[in-house]
Amino acid sequence: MAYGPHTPADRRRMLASLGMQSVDELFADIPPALRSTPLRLDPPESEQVLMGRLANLAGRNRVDLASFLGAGAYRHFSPPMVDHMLLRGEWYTAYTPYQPEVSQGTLQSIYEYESLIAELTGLDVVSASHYDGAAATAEAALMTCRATARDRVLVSRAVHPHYREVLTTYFHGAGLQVEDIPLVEDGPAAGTTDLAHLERALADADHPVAGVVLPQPSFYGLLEPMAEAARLAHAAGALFVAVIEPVSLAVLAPPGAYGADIAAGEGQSLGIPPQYGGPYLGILACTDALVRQIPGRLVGMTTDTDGKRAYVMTLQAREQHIRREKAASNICTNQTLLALAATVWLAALGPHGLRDVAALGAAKAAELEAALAAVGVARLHAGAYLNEYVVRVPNPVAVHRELLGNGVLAGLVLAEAVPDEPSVAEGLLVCATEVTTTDEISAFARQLQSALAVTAHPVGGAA
Amino acid sequence: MAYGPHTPADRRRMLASLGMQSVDELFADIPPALRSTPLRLDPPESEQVLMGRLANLAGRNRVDLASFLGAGAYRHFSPPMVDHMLLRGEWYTAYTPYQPEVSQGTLQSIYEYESLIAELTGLDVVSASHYDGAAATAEAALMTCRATARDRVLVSRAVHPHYREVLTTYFHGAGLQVEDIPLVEDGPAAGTTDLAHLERALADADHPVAGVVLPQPSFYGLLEPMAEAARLAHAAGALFVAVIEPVSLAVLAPPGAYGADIAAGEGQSLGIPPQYGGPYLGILACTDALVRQIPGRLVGMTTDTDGKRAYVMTLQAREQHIRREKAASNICTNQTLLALAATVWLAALGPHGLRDVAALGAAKAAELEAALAAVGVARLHAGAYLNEYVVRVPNPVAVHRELLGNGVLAGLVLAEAVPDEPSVAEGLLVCATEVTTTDEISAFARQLQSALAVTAHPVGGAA
Amino acid sequence: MSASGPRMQPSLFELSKPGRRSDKVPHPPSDALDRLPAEHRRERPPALPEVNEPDAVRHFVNLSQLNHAVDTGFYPLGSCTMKWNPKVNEWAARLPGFAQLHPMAPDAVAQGTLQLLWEVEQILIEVSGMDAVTLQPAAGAHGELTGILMIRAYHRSRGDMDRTDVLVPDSAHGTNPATATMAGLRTVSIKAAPDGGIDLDAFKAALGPTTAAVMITNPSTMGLFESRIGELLEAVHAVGALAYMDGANLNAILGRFKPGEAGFDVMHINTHKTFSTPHGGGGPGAGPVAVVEQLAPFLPAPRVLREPDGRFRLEAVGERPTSIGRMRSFVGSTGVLVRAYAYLRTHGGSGLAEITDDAVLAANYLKGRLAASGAYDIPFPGVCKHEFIASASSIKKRTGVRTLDIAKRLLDHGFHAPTVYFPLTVDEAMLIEPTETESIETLDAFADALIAIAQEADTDPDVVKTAPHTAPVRRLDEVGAARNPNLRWRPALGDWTPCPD
Amino acid sequence: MSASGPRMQPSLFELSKPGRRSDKVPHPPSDALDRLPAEHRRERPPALPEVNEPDAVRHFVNLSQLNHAVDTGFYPLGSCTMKWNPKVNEWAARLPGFAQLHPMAPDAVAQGTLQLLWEVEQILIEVSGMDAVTLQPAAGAHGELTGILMIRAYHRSRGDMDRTDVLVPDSAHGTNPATATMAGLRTVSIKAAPDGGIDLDAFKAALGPTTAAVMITNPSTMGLFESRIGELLEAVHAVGALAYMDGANLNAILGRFKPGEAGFDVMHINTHKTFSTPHGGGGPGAGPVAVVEQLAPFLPAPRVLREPDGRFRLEAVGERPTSIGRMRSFVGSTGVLVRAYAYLRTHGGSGLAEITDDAVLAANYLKGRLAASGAYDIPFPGVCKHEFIASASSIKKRTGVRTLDIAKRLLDHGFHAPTVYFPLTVDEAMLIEPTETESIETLDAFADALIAIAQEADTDPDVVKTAPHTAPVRRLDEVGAARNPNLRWRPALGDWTPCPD
Ligand SMILES: Cc1ncc(COP(=O)(O)O)c(C=O)c1O
Ligand SMILES: Cc1ncc(COP(=O)(O)O)c(C=O)c1O
Repeated sequence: MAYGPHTPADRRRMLASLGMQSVDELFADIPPALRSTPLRLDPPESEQVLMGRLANLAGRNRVDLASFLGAGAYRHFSPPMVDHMLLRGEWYTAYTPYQPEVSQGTLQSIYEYESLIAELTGLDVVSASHYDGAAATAEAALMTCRATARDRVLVSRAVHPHYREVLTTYFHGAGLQVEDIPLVEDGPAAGTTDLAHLERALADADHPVAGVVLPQPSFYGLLEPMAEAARLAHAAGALFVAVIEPVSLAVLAPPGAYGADIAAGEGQSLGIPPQYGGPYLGILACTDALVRQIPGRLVGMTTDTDGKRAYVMTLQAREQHIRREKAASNICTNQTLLALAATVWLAALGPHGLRDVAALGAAKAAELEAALAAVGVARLHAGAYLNEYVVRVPNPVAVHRELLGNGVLAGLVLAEAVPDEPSVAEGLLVCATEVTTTDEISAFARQLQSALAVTAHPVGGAA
Repeated sequence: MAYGPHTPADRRRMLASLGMQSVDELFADIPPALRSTPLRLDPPESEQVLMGRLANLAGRNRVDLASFLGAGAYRHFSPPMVDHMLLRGEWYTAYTPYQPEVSQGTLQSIYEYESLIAELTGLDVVSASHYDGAAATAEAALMTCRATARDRVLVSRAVHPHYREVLTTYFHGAGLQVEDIPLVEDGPAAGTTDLAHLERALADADHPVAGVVLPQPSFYGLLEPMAEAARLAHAAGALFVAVIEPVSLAVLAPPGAYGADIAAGEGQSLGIPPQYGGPYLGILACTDALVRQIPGRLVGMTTDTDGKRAYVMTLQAREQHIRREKAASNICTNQTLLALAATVWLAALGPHGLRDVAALGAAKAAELEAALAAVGVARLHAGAYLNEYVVRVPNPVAVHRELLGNGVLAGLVLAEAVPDEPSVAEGLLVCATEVTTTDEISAFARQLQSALAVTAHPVGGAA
Repeated sequence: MSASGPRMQPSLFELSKPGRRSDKVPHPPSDALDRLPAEHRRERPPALPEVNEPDAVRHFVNLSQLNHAVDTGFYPLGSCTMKWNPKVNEWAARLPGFAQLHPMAPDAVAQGTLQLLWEVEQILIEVSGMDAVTLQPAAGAHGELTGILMIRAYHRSRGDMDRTDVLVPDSAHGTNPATATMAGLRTVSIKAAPDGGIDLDAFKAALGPTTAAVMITNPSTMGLFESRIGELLEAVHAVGALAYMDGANLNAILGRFKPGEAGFDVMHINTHKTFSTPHGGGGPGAGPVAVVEQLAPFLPAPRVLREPDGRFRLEAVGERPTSIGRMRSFVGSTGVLVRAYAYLRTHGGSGLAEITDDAVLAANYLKGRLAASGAYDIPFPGVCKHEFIASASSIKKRTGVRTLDIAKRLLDHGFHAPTVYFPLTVDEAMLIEPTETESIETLDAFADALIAIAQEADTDPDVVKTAPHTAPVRRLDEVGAARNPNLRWRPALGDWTPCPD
Repeated sequence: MSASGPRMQPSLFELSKPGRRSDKVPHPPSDALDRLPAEHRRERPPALPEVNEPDAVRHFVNLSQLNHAVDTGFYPLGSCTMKWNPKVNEWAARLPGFAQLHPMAPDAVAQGTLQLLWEVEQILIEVSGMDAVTLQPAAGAHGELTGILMIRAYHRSRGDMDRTDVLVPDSAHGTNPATATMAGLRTVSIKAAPDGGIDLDAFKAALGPTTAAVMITNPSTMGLFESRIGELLEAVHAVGALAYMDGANLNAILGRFKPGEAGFDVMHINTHKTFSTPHGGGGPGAGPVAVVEQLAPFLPAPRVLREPDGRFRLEAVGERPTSIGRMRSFVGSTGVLVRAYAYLRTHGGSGLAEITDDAVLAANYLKGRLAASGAYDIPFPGVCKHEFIASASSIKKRTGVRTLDIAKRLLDHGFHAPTVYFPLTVDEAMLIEPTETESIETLDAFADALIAIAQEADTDPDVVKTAPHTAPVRRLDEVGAARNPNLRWRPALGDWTPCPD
């Protein structure tokens, strides 16, 4: 028996109370023609055997590499107190706080999450929570359509390609329009969003734009002209959506400061393990003006009948269980536990710790830039970055594979990840954070140097 | 700052309330001549750096070996729910339950521990808890002296050598006498306690014996003639102490059944990780008749003033904080959290799971015996065992070292561990449990075969 | 307030004091940010709370004790399947090989996770009776959207552009109609039959050339198996529409009914219901979607592929142009799926079937006890599946005590409340689902509590109407909360210190 | 009882039902035990509780919520140093390299742990001002016994066989005299001076050729630094005796006073007090003992040795015959020492000194607040170290409310009680130690609570005398518990099923 409590005697007693002999009688309502074939699956496994199987599978993943891969998911230091808190059953085995009187823990923690993200983004309203950064970005774009009653959004090609794909899936489904804003091709602004193009696209009076979506930092690690883009969007009556990375907000100007109406982004970097893609944390925040357009859960502070401070889910009239087909979104189950994880992580680090994390990432990234430059590998773009950027290498697919064999995960091969962006076809997107070590940086530079030597003088291989 | 909450302003406020300028004034009572030199220690370390250091140290221990080492500390399967419970701060950061009204969790768990061990040992009274199996055994021997007002105990040489050493340290300190009971030298009972010798030693009317101490199973893994030894002890007016291993009690006759007055032993095998020796769990149990002699904490069931069932520490008049120099022992801080660990582990496995663990160990040990016999390595003794025994190999020190180099930890070299027991000088003490795999057993046999081939035909080495 | 037990807590911001901290990361070089252009810099550090580890941990430990949770007690929550969350699954998800794997890691270094995902797909294919599975959706509603988008893409791929309607019973979960809207389709709501089941005639009348899909929850949100489902599915297919099954209630039919075999075309599975991944106070979950062969081309990208040599890989960007595209970043909520995998392996085929048998048995036993007591209305008296509806309709008429009051009074008895006022089609509904992991003693204690409260409604209705009395807080001012929303703490100016360097 | 918060629990045995289980290990072959001789077999399986994982975990989660703990609130427990238990230390102790290392593993595969132990020794040598350290003792009392046995062995090694007396102040912890007895020595109890300190004359009068040792707690159990300690140590050494320092109060003097420098010969250290290893509801701890050079030969075996090539090893069996022998099996409570090591490294030299400064500052601040209030007697009004004594003597005379009542009433205010009625030498004593990890807000709230209770003693003494009122249980029948001890659950016959095979 795995987890069930019923002894054979219990089952007999329950059946007897129903006047039944066999549990099959309880399934008499399934028409015989529809009854299932048996489950052709392996037999049950004891916990000890299962753990051996799982440890074996986990051991077949390589997580010991010197890794410079970021591209939307970042390794960060997480103090053990964070997971220690998350392991409390009172958090992770609780349900959605529909009975607030016995869910004040979850409710207060969500309120604190909302407050922390509001402070980081400089916005007023934060919903808790969305599936991931991509889904949150899509929801943000849908909000701009609802709020403006327009159906066209402009999305910078500097936004993470997965987010752009998801946005497109959602928009095509809903019959709405998405258009790309291309990148500047060369010069000091190369690789960032082309504002001239944006301005032109906004000027099309026949197709008024609901929202403009730009990232900060961009997928390519560059700092984008957010204030100017926001100004252009607003001038055309559109809303401005910033796709943010929350750790960077310790040191970068917050969306609220440059006029963004909505911020969306991936909260994974707030101490959530990479775990091959999820569960992550979709962040979505907006100004007060948009509070009734924002999808997802909102918790507010209130009082109980004794006047005691307490917390409760509020403004539920936006949600599917009340509004059904007229809801702001179909979201129901969300990422609450990850919002808690981010809250605990932020409490553990505090404002100074968070700034140190961001600053250490910048310092390590600069160290990496110098080390790679010393072996002849330079950045592809000229613009400012925080802790991630593109470097140019010849034959990046082969070089990347070669380094992987030698224990270095040399970032992301852009030719594979964004095949439709020829300007970066020779690029590796690399990243450093506070956990990157000098040893790892040297190994990367050393391996790169020898891989390039081989590529330059191939030994019996095709050039 | 590591963990302290005091900001410079807090410190100033506190000092001001005392009319002081500097914290140095609070240490004015230390005479200048006695003031300390500064602490010459490294500077503080951030958590991230510290974790790197610790991971590095831990990585220098080899815990990936195919291990056949037991000898008083055993690898067992521990369901994750056990550590999950232990990680709750309400358990591990609580103090001794001197305020029972806000410590019912700890108190009830201790009561349950007492009940479980009582049931396993077949005895009535269980104290919670002692430092380890050795200290518990020494306390058991001291109990026999207090209870009989005699000062001589007989201890089988089949008891774990560490326990015998500790017992000797305690007894010499207290001015009491310990005598060894030797092992039977040959025949079917070879390696077990020499009962003929015991009988003679008990017969010395001038030096009446307080207690007789035998293990079950013995250090050498053998099953001992406990019932007969108990009879002999009682016939001489002595008390009988069984040194037990609790997992084995799932299938072996319990001390209560063969007439032991006291059982002592190591609780580590109840799911506590080996962690290089501790913290472990000293088990001590006795008959009702000895309840006022037992040292250590006892928790009893009682009621509160509303008549509600509740738990409380009781019979504290045996303890040092009440009785001071007349106390049954000086023990104060004990191993409560480990008693909880054992309680959760036993609850997780239940009686059937515990029996399965014991039976699997026996099955694996038999499999090992056959595999080693197949490469010409036989047991040293003829007696029955549960899951541990001695095998004879020539040149055990060299063979053991050779296997270690090849990833096999070939048990314990008895020539090193018990140099004063020549009968086992060619012995390796080996053990198997439910976590031993068939692969590990084959590796052991294979490596042993090749090591012995080398030893038999040394290549350019001294024979 | 006692020295042990739940205590309401100040907010994190109230614990904050300038200068409080515990050093977690090393200090960066002081010039670390010098290259950051001034126009991109934040002017003022965010006023996040400054707390030290002890205060922060105590805060979260004490907050957590204010929660009811599966680990502390019973949740009879219909439609939510709040079953046991095994501890080994938490261990598994935290194995460094799983937890630390980067989502963009090359396939060559991710073989363990890729194999696990592939195996989960195979098991779900067998359980659902379908032909292919995507693990990408992050929750049930996300799976619904994925499924409906695939149905839409299927019709369009056949040039069938006018199918705009999705037929949904009015007892359906709110996510069903909301999903139809998100997929750009129109919800047609169909009234339930008087016996709680599908009104076949009403459905047939609504089916036609504009029907894209029907969305059926089976067993229904009343806990009833839709025994006319065979006929309905035929009618659906006859008009060229497809049938979506909301699989939230899968716990009731494992090994007894495979939707794919019966004729459904798509279904989602809530791992956080049927396969025990923890609810986390509201999430995360995962919402895998299973489809029949003809929908497989439309599955979101990337899929996990098994190569002839036994190695696993993800589809490359653009490899399968028929795909509806991505539904989220990266590959899926792998951490959740590791837990589900552990659960599936622990049970195996026979264990999964046992889950359903025990869940249905427990629900019928509990229903039987309440029915025998006469304390509550039981609108649908036959055999139920994993859950059933009780109603306080008569109690309300007699005493003025409402389902909401009974729900709150249950909190005083140490139980969470059932799902209330859902489905919307039953007056004063309580939807009760015990799951297979609650003992008969717990079921009896819960029945006793419900019966006792019904008596109390007669003898002392005010006690029920003003409940709860022993929870950390009393009933809340929800109207005030919505009227003047206070959605964030606003730190006072000066609540922060500049960074030390 | 509410759906969240503490609930008294049935016993594990009451949750048991024959046949309940969760499969944790595989089933053994059915002949696994056939070779076990009949006379050694257990006749009847032990009647351990049969519970499944959900019931077992809920049981322990709910039980845990009945506890007060550092992680939930403040423990002003004098002599116990209930400071913060950092979470990184729990992580460290669970690293597989540490946790899974067998205690008999050959040195070659244990270098990481051996180095760690050696480093801990070096740090403790520096902190204590002594010359050598053993990490073997499992707790403070165990360390005391180790230390006194070494002193005894030292005297004997010099042929000095008649030293049988251990001089102990009457304010000493109970373990001190109990230790002397266990070491076969006689306790001579010396009354404290009226100011709470050592009565130098009384000590001098008792010192003589039969004195083996004095045991001094410094700062004393009154929280006072023994400023006459220098003179006392001279007198002790002058008669050929040795001086043992009970280091339980080390938190008050880190970086300010090194016992070895000052002339003590032996001391123990409670890692579970000063170095933050968790108390675990009563244990485990560790009680390392530091000694001066001339006692080093007697240290328990085995010691950790550092070879010239930088490798580490344990002493072999019998390598150092002067040793007093083993005090326990294996090498020590390594899991505890890993935590202590993490703590020592986190703080470094400056952090350790800061601990002491903050701990002493907090104690004096709290003492100052109580003194200013006039609510309690403060028998020793000067500067204190890390703890201080307050007394309810006047309150008792005036109102009949005793220290015990005040302690219980504090539980209603959300605080644990201080250590009460210790030391035994002060009437109605409360020994209060805030430690360095409690914020000024907590200290103030605690002072406010104590002051409010003192007022209540005047205005409504019965409320205090019958406290606690909000804890999970009221005061307990301790007399009944001792008179008719119920020390174990007795399962009814038939409470077990035979093993399935
Ligand atoms: C019947 C039904 N359908 C759909 C859903 C939506 O699933 P999720 O909450 O995972 O998005 C739920 C869950 O609440 C449900 O009960
Ligand atoms: C002053 C003093 N000495 C000795 C001890 C005994 O230490 P332990 O409890 O670790 O055995 C204590 C602890 O309670 C103490 O406070």
